[in-house]
Amino acid sequence: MNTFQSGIVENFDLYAPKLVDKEEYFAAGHRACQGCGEALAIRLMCKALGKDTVIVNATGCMEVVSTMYPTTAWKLPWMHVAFPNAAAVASGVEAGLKVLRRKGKISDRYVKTVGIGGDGGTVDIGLQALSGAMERGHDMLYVCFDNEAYMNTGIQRSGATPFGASTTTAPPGKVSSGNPTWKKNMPEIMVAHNLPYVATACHSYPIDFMNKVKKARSIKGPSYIHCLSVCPTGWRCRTRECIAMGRLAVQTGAFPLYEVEHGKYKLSSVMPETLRPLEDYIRLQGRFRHLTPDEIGMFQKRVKLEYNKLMNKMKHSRSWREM
Amino acid sequence: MIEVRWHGRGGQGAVTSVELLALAAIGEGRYAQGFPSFGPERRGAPVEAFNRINDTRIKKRQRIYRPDVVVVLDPGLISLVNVSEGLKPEGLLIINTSKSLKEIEKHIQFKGRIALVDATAIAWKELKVPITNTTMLGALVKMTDVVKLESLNEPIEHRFGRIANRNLAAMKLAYDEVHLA
Amino acid sequence: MMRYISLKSQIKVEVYRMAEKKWPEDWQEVNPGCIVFRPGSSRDYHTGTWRAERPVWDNSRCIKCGLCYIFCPEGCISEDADGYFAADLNYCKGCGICAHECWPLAIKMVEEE
Amino acid sequence: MSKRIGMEIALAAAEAAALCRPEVIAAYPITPNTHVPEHLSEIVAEGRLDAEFITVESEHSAMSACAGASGAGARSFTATSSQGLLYMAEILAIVSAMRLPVVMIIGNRALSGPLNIWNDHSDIMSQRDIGWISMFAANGQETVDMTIQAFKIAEHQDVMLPVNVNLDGFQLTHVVEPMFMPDQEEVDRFLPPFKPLAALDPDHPVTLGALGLPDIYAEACKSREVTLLNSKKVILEIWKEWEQQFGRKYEPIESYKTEGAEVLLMTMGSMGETAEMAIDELRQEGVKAGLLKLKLWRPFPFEELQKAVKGAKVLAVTDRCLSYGGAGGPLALEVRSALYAQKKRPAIVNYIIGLGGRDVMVDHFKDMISRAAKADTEKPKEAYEFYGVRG
Repeated sequence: MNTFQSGIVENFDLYAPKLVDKEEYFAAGHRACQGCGEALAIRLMCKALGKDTVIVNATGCMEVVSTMYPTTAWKLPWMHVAFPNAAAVASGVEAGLKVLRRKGKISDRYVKTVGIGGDGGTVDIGLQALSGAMERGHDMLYVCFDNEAYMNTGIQRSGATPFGASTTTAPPGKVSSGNPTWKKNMPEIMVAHNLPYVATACHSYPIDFMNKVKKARSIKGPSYIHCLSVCPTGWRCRTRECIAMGRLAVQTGAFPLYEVEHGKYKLSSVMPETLRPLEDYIRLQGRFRHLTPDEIGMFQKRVKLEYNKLMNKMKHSRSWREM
Repeated sequence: MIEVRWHGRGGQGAVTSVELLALAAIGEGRYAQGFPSFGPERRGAPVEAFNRINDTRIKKRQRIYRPDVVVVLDPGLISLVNVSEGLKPEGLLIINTSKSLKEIEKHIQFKGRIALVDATAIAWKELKVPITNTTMLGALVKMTDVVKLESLNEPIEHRFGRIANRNLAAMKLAYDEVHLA
Repeated sequence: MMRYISLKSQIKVEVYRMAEKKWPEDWQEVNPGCIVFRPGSSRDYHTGTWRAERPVWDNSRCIKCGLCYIFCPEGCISEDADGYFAADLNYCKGCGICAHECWPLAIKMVEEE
Repeated sequence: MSKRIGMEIALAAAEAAALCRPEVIAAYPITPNTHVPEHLSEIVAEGRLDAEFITVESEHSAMSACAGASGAGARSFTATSSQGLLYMAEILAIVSAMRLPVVMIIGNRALSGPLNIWNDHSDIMSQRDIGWISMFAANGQETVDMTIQAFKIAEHQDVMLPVNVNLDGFQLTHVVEPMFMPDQEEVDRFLPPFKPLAALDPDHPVTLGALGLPDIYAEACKSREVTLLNSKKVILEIWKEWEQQFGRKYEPIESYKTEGAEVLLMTMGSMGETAEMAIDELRQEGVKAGLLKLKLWRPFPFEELQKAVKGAKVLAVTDRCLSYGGAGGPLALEVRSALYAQKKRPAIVNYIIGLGGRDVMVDHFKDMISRAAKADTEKPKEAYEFYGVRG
């Protein structure tokens, strides 16, 4: 498998990993599955955010595995209220910190409010709260850790589940080929909110992901990062292949990495010149095992179509800052 | 205790009338309630609003079914709504109309005291709009002495700011012009 | 800003945090709102017991790039004084990502006894 | 110095809330409570109050944002009604469990359907078991007073629980009437600054809203319940303090002409004063009737109730809500349970009245009391009666 080199060439710096913040803000002892991509992504996100951060977490795997009372994996101030409302709670936190700072009741330093949630808590049940918070322009970053199904409750389909994937509520059967719908394009919905910064990312490109988090952190206003987070349990792949799987999602164009700054699309530097065949990605995952060659062909066509649409946006979009 | 029912159309300021009257009474150190008919009425629809005014604390929180006074803000309402419904026989009906009692008699079942004033004409003259709520307050005060006329000055000034004077003038004109039919 | 931890005790948070807590707690001892005052206390629980395979480093092959460190979902791999890496076996769940990602092949997964 | 003013009660509630200097207000419009957030946004816009006003996209987010703000250490406030309260329901119980002292004004309104925007108590009663402190105002003055008291009660170090103040939609919210409005200096003297149990501060990272396994959940519930029950002591203290500073007395159950009363009527909210008029008339007619007005609904004042009904033969409980499929209205259910163990207790009659804005008049109360009086000797056939329902 040709996964090794792409890890090295990311950002052209072999030793970049050694330069990241050594502090762990998401401590060991959390109870995520072996090889959990989401736990890794959170660990990396926290490193990029640094100490002056407040995290607001939607209900989901990450909340459950990290805060088993009376212990917590978090070394950042952290709050969880419910499943659909992480963005709304974060709105309140942001507003609260802002007014307390203005009134001199807390120290006068910039603390970033960051909302996080899984795909269910973001693209489905949390979409209204997120749309509201983003539209209101709160100074907050929201990161969706997308593992493409409701993994916390046992792999039910969500709006972010890709076409054809087998889930416990979209199982393949005599008259079904798994999930019948196309993955909801959440980053595009966020772009439609006219956010100053929207990006897609994946833990398999840690430096790229961390740079995007840092960029989002520096923006005074709403920003959104959609981070593909491999779930070996739900995707039915080997735990050790977690990182490789994320890379394949990117390299096949199933999950392209890009940024949208003030409306201007930019493909991330880690994207390959030409896409690999989709089959390289899906044949390694049990959730796609039942797909017929015809169905895979259809899936491949749609991936290409979406990718071309994206490439057109790269060409034709302009930053509203340039206007 | 005096109970007043106001008839108007949504958007004509019946609710403002009851608020201003209540505030005037409260400003005199007395007790009052002002409230709208609790409904989803929209602009143009016939609406009602209510006042209770008393020298001691008002405990009653039910609707007003037997008013002492009924005020009609809009001339057209008398043919649409039974404006004198429940009005006490010894009570008073004050109507904004340009017509004489004879002309509107067929619409009115009330046999007691009726006062008339052409509030719309006054409003056009003083306010340049046919909004008669402050105008009719003047008529009400003249006919009932429910509050002192000057007690309305402050609430109206507070409510209308730079157009307060015009409203006060309209009120005063109606105060002078209203007459028993 | 002054901060108090609850009720009759009125103990300051700082004191509270240091106190060794009894477990499981009685209702009088539960933190109000189940607030957790010890950041990173998940380390009380050793996920190393979940492991079926452990990573073993061959330092002669290691180029000290730190890929194993950055890709560890547990954050339990750290660098020693000489720049080599090792996993804290109290927490390593044995997922094998480090071994799989180490392109100079310096890490091998070995079955637990 | 307090000032005697005339004002619509919803606006007065907003003025009272503003005097408490809330730092974050998150609210969503809903009839009949919209005037509260509207007026607060005006106060913020005029610069009279330094607060963040969040125009959330739903009540669910309103309560969520209040939770977040409270977690950040900011005093937070919201207001709602009816469907809005139910849309918040998911978050309400969490807010009290997390011990976030949010204050909320509820302009009580019926639940749909049929769609009905008028007053009854179905909204708050459906949210009875959420661990909030719950008070009922009978008029504009009590609305103003309770709003200010609510912040002090909620944020008291021995309480740290959210409080809701209930005022009847339209019956109170839309009525202009006189009341005394405290001034800023008086409220500042009464209400100390908010000190949270723990706030989201990078220098002292805390985890708020952790997962509780079965081995701790019951203990957490017990701790919360004991705190809520004990909050009554604090509420009584704060009410005493209020009386000393402002001269207006508050009790969990206010008695009106109960001396020697054989029949007692019990009300909550705005009906109380109309009911007083019925008692006045009945007393004049020689009927030994009295009135109990419940102001504190949660924590329920068990001892005060037991004391208040002593000597009465009949207690007629009115409910502006029905527990469908149960044994009557929620207040009557509570009262029956509270008195069950008493050796000597009055016969309890339950009337369901005033649903969805149906007017309840002096004569209705008189009729109810007269009929209930017979319950002493003649047991009513039904556990409760839908008073005045046609057919």
